[in-house]
Amino acid sequence: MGSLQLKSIRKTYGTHEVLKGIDLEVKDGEFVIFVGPSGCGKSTLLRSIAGLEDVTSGAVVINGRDETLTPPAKRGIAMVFQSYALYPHLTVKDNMGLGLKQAGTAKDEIDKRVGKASGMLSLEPYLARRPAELSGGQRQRVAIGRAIVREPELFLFDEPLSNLDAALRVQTRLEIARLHRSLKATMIYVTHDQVEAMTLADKIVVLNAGAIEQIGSPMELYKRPANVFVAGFIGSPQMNFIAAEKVGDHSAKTIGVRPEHLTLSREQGTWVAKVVHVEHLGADTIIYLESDQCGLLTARLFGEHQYEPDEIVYATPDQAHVHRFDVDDQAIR
Amino acid sequence: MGSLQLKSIRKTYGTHEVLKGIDLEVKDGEFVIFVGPSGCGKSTLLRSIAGLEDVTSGAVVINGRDETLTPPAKRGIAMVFQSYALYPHLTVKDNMGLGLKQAGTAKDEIDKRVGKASGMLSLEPYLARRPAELSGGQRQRVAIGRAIVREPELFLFDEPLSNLDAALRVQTRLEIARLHRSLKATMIYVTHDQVEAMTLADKIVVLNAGAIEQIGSPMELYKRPANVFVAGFIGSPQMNFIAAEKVGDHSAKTIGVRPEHLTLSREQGTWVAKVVHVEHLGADTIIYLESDQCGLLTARLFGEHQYEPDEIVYATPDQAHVHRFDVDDQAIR
Amino acid sequence: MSETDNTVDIVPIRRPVRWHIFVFMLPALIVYSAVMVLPLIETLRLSLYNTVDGQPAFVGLANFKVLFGDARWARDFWNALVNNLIFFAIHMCVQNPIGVALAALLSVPKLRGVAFYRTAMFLPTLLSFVIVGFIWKLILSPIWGVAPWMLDLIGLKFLFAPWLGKSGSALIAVSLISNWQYIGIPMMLIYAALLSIPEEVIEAAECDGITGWAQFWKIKLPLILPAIGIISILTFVGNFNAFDLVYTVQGALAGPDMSTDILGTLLYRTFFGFQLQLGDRSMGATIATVMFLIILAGVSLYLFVIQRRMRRYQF
Amino acid sequence: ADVTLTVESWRNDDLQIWQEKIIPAFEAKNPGIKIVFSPTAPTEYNASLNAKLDAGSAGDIITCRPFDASLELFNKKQLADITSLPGMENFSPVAKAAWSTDDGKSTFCVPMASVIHGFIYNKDAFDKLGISVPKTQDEFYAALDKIKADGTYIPLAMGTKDLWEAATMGYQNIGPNYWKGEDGRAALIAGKQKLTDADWVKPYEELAKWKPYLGDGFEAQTYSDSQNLFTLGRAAIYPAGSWEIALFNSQAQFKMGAFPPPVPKAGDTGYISDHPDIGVALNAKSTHAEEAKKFLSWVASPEFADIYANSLPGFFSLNSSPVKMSDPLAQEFVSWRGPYKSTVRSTYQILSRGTPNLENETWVESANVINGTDTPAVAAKKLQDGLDSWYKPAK
Amino acid sequence: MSKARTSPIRTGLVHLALGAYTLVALFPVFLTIVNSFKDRASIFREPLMIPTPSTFSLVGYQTVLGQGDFATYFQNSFIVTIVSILLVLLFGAMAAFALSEYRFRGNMLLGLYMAIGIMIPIRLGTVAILQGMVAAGLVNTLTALILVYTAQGIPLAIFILSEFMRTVSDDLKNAGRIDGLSEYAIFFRLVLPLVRPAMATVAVFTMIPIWNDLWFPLILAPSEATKTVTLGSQIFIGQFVTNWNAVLAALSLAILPILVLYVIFSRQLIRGITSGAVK
Ligand SMILES: Nc1ncnc2c1ncn2[C@@H]1O[C@H](COP(=O)(O)OP(=O)(O)OP(=O)(O)O)[C@@H](O)[C@H]1O
Ligand SMILES: Nc1ncnc2c1ncn2[C@@H]1O[C@H](COP(=O)(O)OP(=O)(O)OP(=O)(O)O)[C@@H](O)[C@H]1O
Ligand SMILES: [Mg+2]
Ligand SMILES: [Mg+2]
Repeated sequence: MGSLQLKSIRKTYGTHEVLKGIDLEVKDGEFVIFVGPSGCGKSTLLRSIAGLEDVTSGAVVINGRDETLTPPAKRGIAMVFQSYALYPHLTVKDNMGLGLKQAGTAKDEIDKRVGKASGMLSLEPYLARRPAELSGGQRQRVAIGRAIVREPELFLFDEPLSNLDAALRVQTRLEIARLHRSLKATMIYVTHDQVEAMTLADKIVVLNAGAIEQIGSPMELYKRPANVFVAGFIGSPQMNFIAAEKVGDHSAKTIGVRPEHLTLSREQGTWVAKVVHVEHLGADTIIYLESDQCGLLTARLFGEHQYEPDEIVYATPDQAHVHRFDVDDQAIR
Repeated sequence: MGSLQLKSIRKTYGTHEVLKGIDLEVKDGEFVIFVGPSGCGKSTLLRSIAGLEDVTSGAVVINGRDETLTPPAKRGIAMVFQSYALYPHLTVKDNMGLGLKQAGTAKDEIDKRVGKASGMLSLEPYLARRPAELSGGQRQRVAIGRAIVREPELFLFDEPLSNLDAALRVQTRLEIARLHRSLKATMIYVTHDQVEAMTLADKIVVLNAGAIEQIGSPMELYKRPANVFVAGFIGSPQMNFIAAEKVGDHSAKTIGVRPEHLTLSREQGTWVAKVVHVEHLGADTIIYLESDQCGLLTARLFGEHQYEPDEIVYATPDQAHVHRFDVDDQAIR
Repeated sequence: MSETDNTVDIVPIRRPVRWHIFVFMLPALIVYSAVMVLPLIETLRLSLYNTVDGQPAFVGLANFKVLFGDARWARDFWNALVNNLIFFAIHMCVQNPIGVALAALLSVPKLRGVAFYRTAMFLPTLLSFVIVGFIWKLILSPIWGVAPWMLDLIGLKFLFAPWLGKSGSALIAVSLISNWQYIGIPMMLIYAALLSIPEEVIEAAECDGITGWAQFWKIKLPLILPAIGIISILTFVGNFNAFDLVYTVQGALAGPDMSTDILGTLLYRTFFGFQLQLGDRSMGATIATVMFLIILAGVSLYLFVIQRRMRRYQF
Repeated sequence: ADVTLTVESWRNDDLQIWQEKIIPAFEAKNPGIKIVFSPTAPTEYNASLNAKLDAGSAGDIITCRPFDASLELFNKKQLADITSLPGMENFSPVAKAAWSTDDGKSTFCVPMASVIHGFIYNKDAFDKLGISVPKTQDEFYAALDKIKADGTYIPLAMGTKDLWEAATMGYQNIGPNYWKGEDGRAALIAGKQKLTDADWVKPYEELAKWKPYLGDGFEAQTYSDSQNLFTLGRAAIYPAGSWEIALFNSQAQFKMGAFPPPVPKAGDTGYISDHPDIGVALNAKSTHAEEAKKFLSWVASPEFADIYANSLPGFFSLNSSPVKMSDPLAQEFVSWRGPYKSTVRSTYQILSRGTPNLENETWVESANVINGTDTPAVAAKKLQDGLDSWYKPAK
Repeated sequence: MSKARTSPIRTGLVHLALGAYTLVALFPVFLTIVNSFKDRASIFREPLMIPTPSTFSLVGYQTVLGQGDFATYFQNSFIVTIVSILLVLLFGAMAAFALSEYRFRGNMLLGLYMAIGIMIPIRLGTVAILQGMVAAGLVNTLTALILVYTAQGIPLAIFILSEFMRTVSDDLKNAGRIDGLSEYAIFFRLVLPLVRPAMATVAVFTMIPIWNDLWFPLILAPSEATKTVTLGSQIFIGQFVTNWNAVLAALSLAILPILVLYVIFSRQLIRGITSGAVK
């Protein structure tokens, strides 16, 4: 029902090539997340799928039909815009209901669905307000609500939770997951939040500068990043990269160790280092180290730990989780 | 230099009271972060400090002078707007430089500062573009750049990093921290990101429905939340709340245990529960449990762990980290 | 906010026929073409005809030759054109800046009484020419006039002159009356444009220390430039078609000594005739055609050069 | 059913008289015919009438301007030939001249009224200052000087703002005395005289002399300003047309008198401008031609002449049968018809057919001469040059 | 009450400037109305004076109301003006949307074609228009006037509205498209409400020349039943005697309805503010 194929999509603005040939297959009912650095073309790709952007070349195939030239209204999609794009002259309720009204849905049904969506997104008190009277997070929720009331087969979300607080974010994330299960709709989702990406996605697509770096399940990307870029991009704090020769490994150019795969000890270990800075997050402690041998290292420890700047510690990588990359920055498997 | 006092600030929109008497003291050079649920009034408070919003009652005292009626331009502040609010007709460079130009800063100096800021924010390639040609994250960075080039005594940031990817986010966060140290400016910062709040803040202000719930250092809030609201709001995933009587504790109404303070074991433990759902984040594993005794529980384990739904496990709270709340939801110390 | 830049033409991939474009255009096209364009073309066509031996005959460009070649026609025409340029220049230098300034003042946030001011300032625009002509003639009249009386009050009576009756000042006086009457138009348009600038951008400017005059100059003005373009071109078109005010204030002969004759009055006199002068449709149409070409040149310049270069910002 | 005839006219001023007197009088005699008098503001009349005639939506009865404007309509076959209409015999060829073809063979309008130029003066002022009515040019200026010296009154109520005032009330008013009325006019049309000849320049020289006697700021003084100045008693002499009589009678609070344009020297023959002004015609496309002709015949009758001339003192009937008028001022004007030789305005017949239009130029130049913008000689030369550019009387 | 963003001095200066210009704008209008209540002599003798018992006169109004059926004239003016405005707004906005929203071949030329109408005075086409109306049997109907005014107003409406429609955010229209709104729905439900200030402006600009027009009522619909106020007032403008009392009275009366229309439309200006639409 909601399958999607992108065939070497290219998009240029003037001379600036924003999408450099994207090929992608999304199966019906899949939850696909696009991640990538700011400006890498995620929104542009999403807009191309929606038909809002005329692609320079390539084809968008939805449900097996080439829809490259179909107007957005006919593609049966719903989209949450990064910029919200709420209708400023309509109330929250009408913002959500307009699409349904347009489709001729019965009034009760509209009310029911809007009621449900606004309940889910804690928007009930604001139904009669206009967007200008809402806070940033409330606007974003209205934008989400507007998409979900329509229950289409293909959802496109562009950073839908970026303005929500942690609690609401978790809650909304769970709602979206539930929606995905209950509607069996295909969802394509852009986010820069690692937790969202890891928890929601069936498949993560890592984009960089308009091209796909790797496609895979969350754990695949975490455990077996195809290259330095993906390794560095997935996981926060970022993976530590160490010039391989410095640590005596000559079969690789770079080795990578995630902060959570470093153990610290005051007594002994592989690399000696000096504590530079400590961040206490409550549940975790992030320790920044400076080592003569490996340069800057980040370690992430569970729970609270007391280390003081300038203390000397030993860091030991978990050998089972060391990543190795060749001169082309590709992973060595 | 950049001290700030808010004296029972109230703000109503029509009959809707958005700020219900905010008292706050910010010392010169402090880094204060406002957190709170979406729509609780963070932006409104920030805008009141800036002078963009006329408060209904109360006083804004900057550097000891009552500036409640001073126009924004004369308050010596810089602000990053949640909605960016870039000048659409100016290039990135001019967007950042306009305020300085207006203040009569020499051209070299402007170029120098803009150059520095854009380097810091990786905006160099876009200096000649206009906002419409930028991605969401790029726009947000321009908005940050525009504020920091002015080097005022008081910075107001409204969710400045919400559209940035993880890597850039960490990087920008560190830049802001460095800026704070080097300029010795006072910064007031709104975010919904726990990590940002925990790592940047000297002092976190938790707002809820227009009132302050608690003010304190990050670890203070994490370790000694004053009430159920703060306990639930700080920390992600949220603290588990258990009706005290269910677990035989009659000196409190509710007890709270953070997910990271639950240990799981297949063999033995305090509470027996069934695994409902498992989220693998790579560095952590979040396990959702259903227990007859305590209802829904969330546990967060460091690293990777294999649990299957429907498995029966035992959860044991770390007694040193159990929080207890009375009937008024206030913490019992 | 985002912006469409019209200069970048996206190469459309073969699209299906977009019928809605026809539907959107059709009603306007039909009414406009049938009731306006066809009759006007019919009229402009007359510029290629003239009466030869009592019969209408095709004469090619002969009428234009007469208009520019015959010393009298040419004198009248150039006189009117020069006057018209002055008329236009005065509008551009007085009416539009004042209109923009008033709109800027009206849009000062949280100002009381805006509705009153706006209505009051727009009132002259609502008046018919008959009233405007009458009342200003009365005000400026040396005999009954309010103007001399008021100048007298402040001891400046000697400054007074029968402005409308002197060839040196009549054109300026009429232009100023016209400015007075029409200032509401640029004011309204600019006001509407100013209103659509997002509040947050202005707030950002306030925080940046860009306030008052600088804010208008550096933030608002660039954002309302398209509206200023519109008022300029409307002023241009309006001034080169103007006629009624001169006609009611100075008469069809645009006295004294033709000093207020503009293309519009010349055209009407020629086309419809006046007093004993019989209407000369052919020469009238010839003048109309020339005027049309002048205005067309201006509008094309605007549409194809200025408007295309002008950046628009979406809010 | 009744036939309704629509009368197109520029005479708004007459609306009431038509509705209260003329139409009832006609309808009483002609049951089955209804008349609607539908006047247009005079400035719009020619243009709108032409458009309506061209499109075929004009009324049945058309009010005619004198001379070329109507001739043109007749030539375009928009006005019917009514040479043989019953009642036309009531008019002399001179009266019909304004609405006949150049050869005088066809007439297309029933003449209704003419207007006479002269000067109306404030009798009270004259009495107070001990001025007697001037007969000659010298007496005229003497009177003006005396009024000016006294200072109570503006000597002459005339402005140049509206241009036509200067031309019609000034130039056409005093001109016939210098160009010798019809003789000069005919000679000009025949090409035997030129506007630069002394006879034609002289009126301008006289006009130029008026300047000091006009009110302050006369350059911006409009026609209605002049009327008001005079009727409010602030001016002593008003260069007039007879049409002012009705208004002045109702407005002025003082006694008035009139005198014809002063002759250059005592004993010279006096000329007056007695100018046919209004006629009525039949729209050639009228669907009720028969009824319309009935109406026109009635307009040609003495009965109409009587109603019209008495309701509108100052508009003198052109009907051969004399009309008894009750208004003293009107009587005074009409009394000049005997001793003075009548002529029509010099620019109206034939000479204003081309471009530049002599009448329009005359307006402009008359104002210029009074304003001092042009000397009389220059003004005359401009007029003649304009005329020469299209008028070739020899042909 | 003083506010952070509005200093009393600045506000005072703004009021001063606006007040000063308001005086300039209103003074002649005030004179007109004051004089419409005076007798003819004092209009000219003391144009500045407020009517005193001795100069007060309603003769102008009496003449106006006694002459012809001014109630009908007002009704005609109203019908013609309002219907024309509605049609101009509808047709003009539709065309403006097509021209500003879609790129298609000939877009520019079509735009230029639609602009021709503001370049030649429509009066020149009178004869052909009148002939057309005669042929269609529309002479002396309000329909004829409405047609002409609609045609006359469309070019300006397109010109102004298309400029304003370009400032409506693409994201917003796109959101509508995604929502399944047809192009028509996007036009009627999203774009039209958002350009309300511009629509109000166009309505006002269209309204003035229609209300004050003399020419077409004179040519196309001079009959008693179809006369408009302005045409009705022209009755008082004569060849030699202009009845200024009546003209002033009639035209003062005519200001009122158009003023009401203006106030109605200019309200719309304020309502349609679009801030907070898109971030
Ligand atoms: N103009 C307005 N009229 C009425 N209510 C408003 C207006 N602006 C904001 N509000 C309400 O005020 C409350 C506080 O808004 P504010 O923008 O300060 O929230 P916030 O804490 O910044 O939320 P978020 O994290 O979602 O940005 C919200 O509930 C919002 O709906
Ligand atoms: N109209 C335009 N003209 C030129 N370049 C553009 C235009 N719109 C976007 N770009 C550029 O295209 C690139 C991709 O933009 P896009 O919005 O797809 O990024 P993104 O991946 O969504 O980033 P973010 O996470 O910051 O939202 C960016 O570098 C941006 O600067
Ligand atoms: Mg994006
Ligand atoms: Mg906010």
